[in-house]
Amino acid sequence: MADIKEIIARRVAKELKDGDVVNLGIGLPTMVANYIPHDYDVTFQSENGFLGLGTAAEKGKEDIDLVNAGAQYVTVKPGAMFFDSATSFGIIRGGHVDATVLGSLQVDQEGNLANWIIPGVMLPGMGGAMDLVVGAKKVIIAMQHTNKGQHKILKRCTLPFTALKVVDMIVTEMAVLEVTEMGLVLTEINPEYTVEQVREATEAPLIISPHLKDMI
Amino acid sequence: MADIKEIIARRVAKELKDGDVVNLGIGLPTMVANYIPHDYDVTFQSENGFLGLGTAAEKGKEDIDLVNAGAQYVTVKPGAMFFDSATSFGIIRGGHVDATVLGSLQVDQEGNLANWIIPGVMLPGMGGAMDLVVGAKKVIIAMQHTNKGQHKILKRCTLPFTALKVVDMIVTEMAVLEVTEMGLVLTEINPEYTVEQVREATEAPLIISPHLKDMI
Amino acid sequence: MKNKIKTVEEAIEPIKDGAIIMVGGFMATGTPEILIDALVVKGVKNLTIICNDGGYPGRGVAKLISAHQVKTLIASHVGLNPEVGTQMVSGEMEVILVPQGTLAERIRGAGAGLGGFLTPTGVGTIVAEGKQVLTIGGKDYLLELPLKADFALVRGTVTDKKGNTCYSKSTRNFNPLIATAAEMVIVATEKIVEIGEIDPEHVVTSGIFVDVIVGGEKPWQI
Amino acid sequence: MKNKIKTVEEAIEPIKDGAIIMVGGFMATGTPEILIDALVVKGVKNLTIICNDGGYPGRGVAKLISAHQVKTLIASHVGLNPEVGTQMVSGEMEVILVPQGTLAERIRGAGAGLGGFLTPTGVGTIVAEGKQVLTIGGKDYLLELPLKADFALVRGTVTDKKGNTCYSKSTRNFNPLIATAAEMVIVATEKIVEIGEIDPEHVVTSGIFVDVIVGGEKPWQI
Repeated sequence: MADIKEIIARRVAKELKDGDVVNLGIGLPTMVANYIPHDYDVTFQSENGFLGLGTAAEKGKEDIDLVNAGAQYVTVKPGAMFFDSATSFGIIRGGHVDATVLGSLQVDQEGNLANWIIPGVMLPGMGGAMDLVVGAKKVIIAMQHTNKGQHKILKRCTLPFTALKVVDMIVTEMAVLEVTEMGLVLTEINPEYTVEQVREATEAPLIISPHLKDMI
Repeated sequence: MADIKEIIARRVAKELKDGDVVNLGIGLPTMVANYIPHDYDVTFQSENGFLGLGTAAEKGKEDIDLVNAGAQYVTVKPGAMFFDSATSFGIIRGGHVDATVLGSLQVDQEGNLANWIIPGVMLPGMGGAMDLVVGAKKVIIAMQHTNKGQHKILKRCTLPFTALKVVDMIVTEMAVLEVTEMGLVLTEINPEYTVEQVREATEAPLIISPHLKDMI
Repeated sequence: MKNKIKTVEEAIEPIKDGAIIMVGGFMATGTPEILIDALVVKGVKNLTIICNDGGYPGRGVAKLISAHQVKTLIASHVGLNPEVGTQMVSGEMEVILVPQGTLAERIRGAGAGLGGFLTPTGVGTIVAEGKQVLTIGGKDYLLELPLKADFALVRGTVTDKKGNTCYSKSTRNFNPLIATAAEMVIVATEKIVEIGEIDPEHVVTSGIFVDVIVGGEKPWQI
Repeated sequence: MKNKIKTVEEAIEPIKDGAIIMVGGFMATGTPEILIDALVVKGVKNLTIICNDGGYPGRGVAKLISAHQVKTLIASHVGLNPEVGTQMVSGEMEVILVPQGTLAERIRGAGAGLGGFLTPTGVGTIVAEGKQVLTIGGKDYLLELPLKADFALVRGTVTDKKGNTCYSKSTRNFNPLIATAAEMVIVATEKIVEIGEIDPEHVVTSGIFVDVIVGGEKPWQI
């Protein structure tokens, strides 16, 4: 079986369209950039202050003044632009980002998101996540389906919310789920799993799409 | 008797301090720039989008892309900066302009200002005036004392307000008036007029400063 | 990559009668005259124009007003265009006056996804009529709402093929703001350059905001 | 003209115990380290620090936190500095978490004279607690208030003797915003140049905002 992260990143990449402006979260979501077709013009936004994020900087060629939102040394592509944080979040909140891809602790059937705090355990702060999920046109959650067997896709989030009714799609190593008015719809499944296995790994009820297909 | 406009502009210029950021309105207020001591570093803001406004452009050397808020061709001084209109009014509203000098139709004893509309007669719009007078640290009205004998300095403005309780000082060809909690205080007088003449030319009651001096 | 460069006629093709259009410029400095001229030729009617001012005869949005194409004008100043007064008095055109800083901030707010903002400007004046007043820290503010448009007509000086744009001197004014607040953004520019020719530190309007680029905008002749 | 250039010690002299200080930087990229170092040496206590994040050990505002000089930290993210968690749990330091876009906009709003703004960010979350919710066009927004400080510690790359400043790449972040929102603004910069050497189109922070310029800020060494 292919690497779990690669499966997820590859599938998320297919959601991005030529010409899109995209913000990728730290960690797994960053890998999505590797799987976008080379003839696509996708502009990556880095919320710490630029459009036109390129690849990671080569070892030894780092520019100390140029980091992404994860504080990693990166490059920019031709046609980039630098700006301040108010401008950056104006772009985000103003709906000028076509898609944002983030990890999550929990998502629920209403598209509510909880990914920034575990009271008493982890309080890193929300950073730009709350703005990104209310502002981006499409919010894609890219994460492992469960936390070592513990449900993450719930009827109702138990952790404090990041935002309400914002998630459009959940991509895991097992499946692709779309958030609809009716609830979560299973639209694609990794052929290595059965629908029953996905159901068991998901607390929220699943509507099986009549067009259910393999997740490639 | 010296030119009325020159008297007013010269006196207003004395209110400006080394290091000040100043916005001058169109017309008479623009002349204030001519009377600032040469060793003073006063930065002029032009609300259409720059700091560091210089002199009018020489005939034949106009830069078509560089006009002041009165659409006149101008120059900028070394150390200038261009910006957009939201930034410009952020500077103005945010209290970063030390003084603004404007003409007016009416001012009253509470420092209320009416300078943008005569209903049924003149409706040019307020332009940036409403922002300037609420934002600038010091609001100086530079105008002729009366409109051909008709009172302009009133108990209460009769024209629609530009803003309430914003005027700090009124400079006319007859006198300098300061707006205080107690009302208008006559602090300086043009020696060509008597206190009685100033009183007659002013509808609002005047408090005569115990330190009344000549307006030079 | 999608080609954003179009002719003036192609660029304004989607603009129909009744459109809400933001236009850059301050007393026409920074107004994309070639787009205005094309709209006059096209003859679209009942436009709502959002612009700092009414231009002045023969320049900027004044040309649309003179051609009786404007139903509503939202501006901060109309004193230099006598035709505005005439059409206001006759009832042909509605004029909504907005303080300049409030106009700029309402457009920025729309582009930045804000639901509104509180400004001290206009408190106690006609501008406050019908608006909510909120008191914060003992001071009164008006709640002003964001302002969006169908189209933004932007005047650039240098634009790359992605749409990244720089403005010359005082032509900048409302242009970068309206570029963020309209469904379709058309930039008429003096010079089109290759991607990468503009230093990323100096771009003022990102290409992500720009839908259509038109070359051939010229400096006004004195 | 007043000379704004001072030594680091002169620059931070007015900063006393209990001061409210905004610091530029994003995970310390764009933080004026020489000013932070000087504050550590000076040993001022009970500071309120407003910064995007808590830095990370040995860099940025983390140095003030490790030296137990911070009473309150207002930031959007503190996950990369474990010391923040320790001092939060022990009750030594209060941490107020603010969404990054809201933090940036609150600082901008303070600098721009706004009484507040309406944002959709945080609606229905802990962030909304105690805040007024306004419904505009059927959508809920939080009323967020402006945020000011006594001092802003800004990191510039090139600064002229008036204080006009440019920033290199991603060091810009909060620096231009905090420069508008504090009583006293201190810029630590890499290079001081003569007035007129920076193109007026490329200045990011105007010298009118800058009270004190300190040279000698260095790029961080990897």
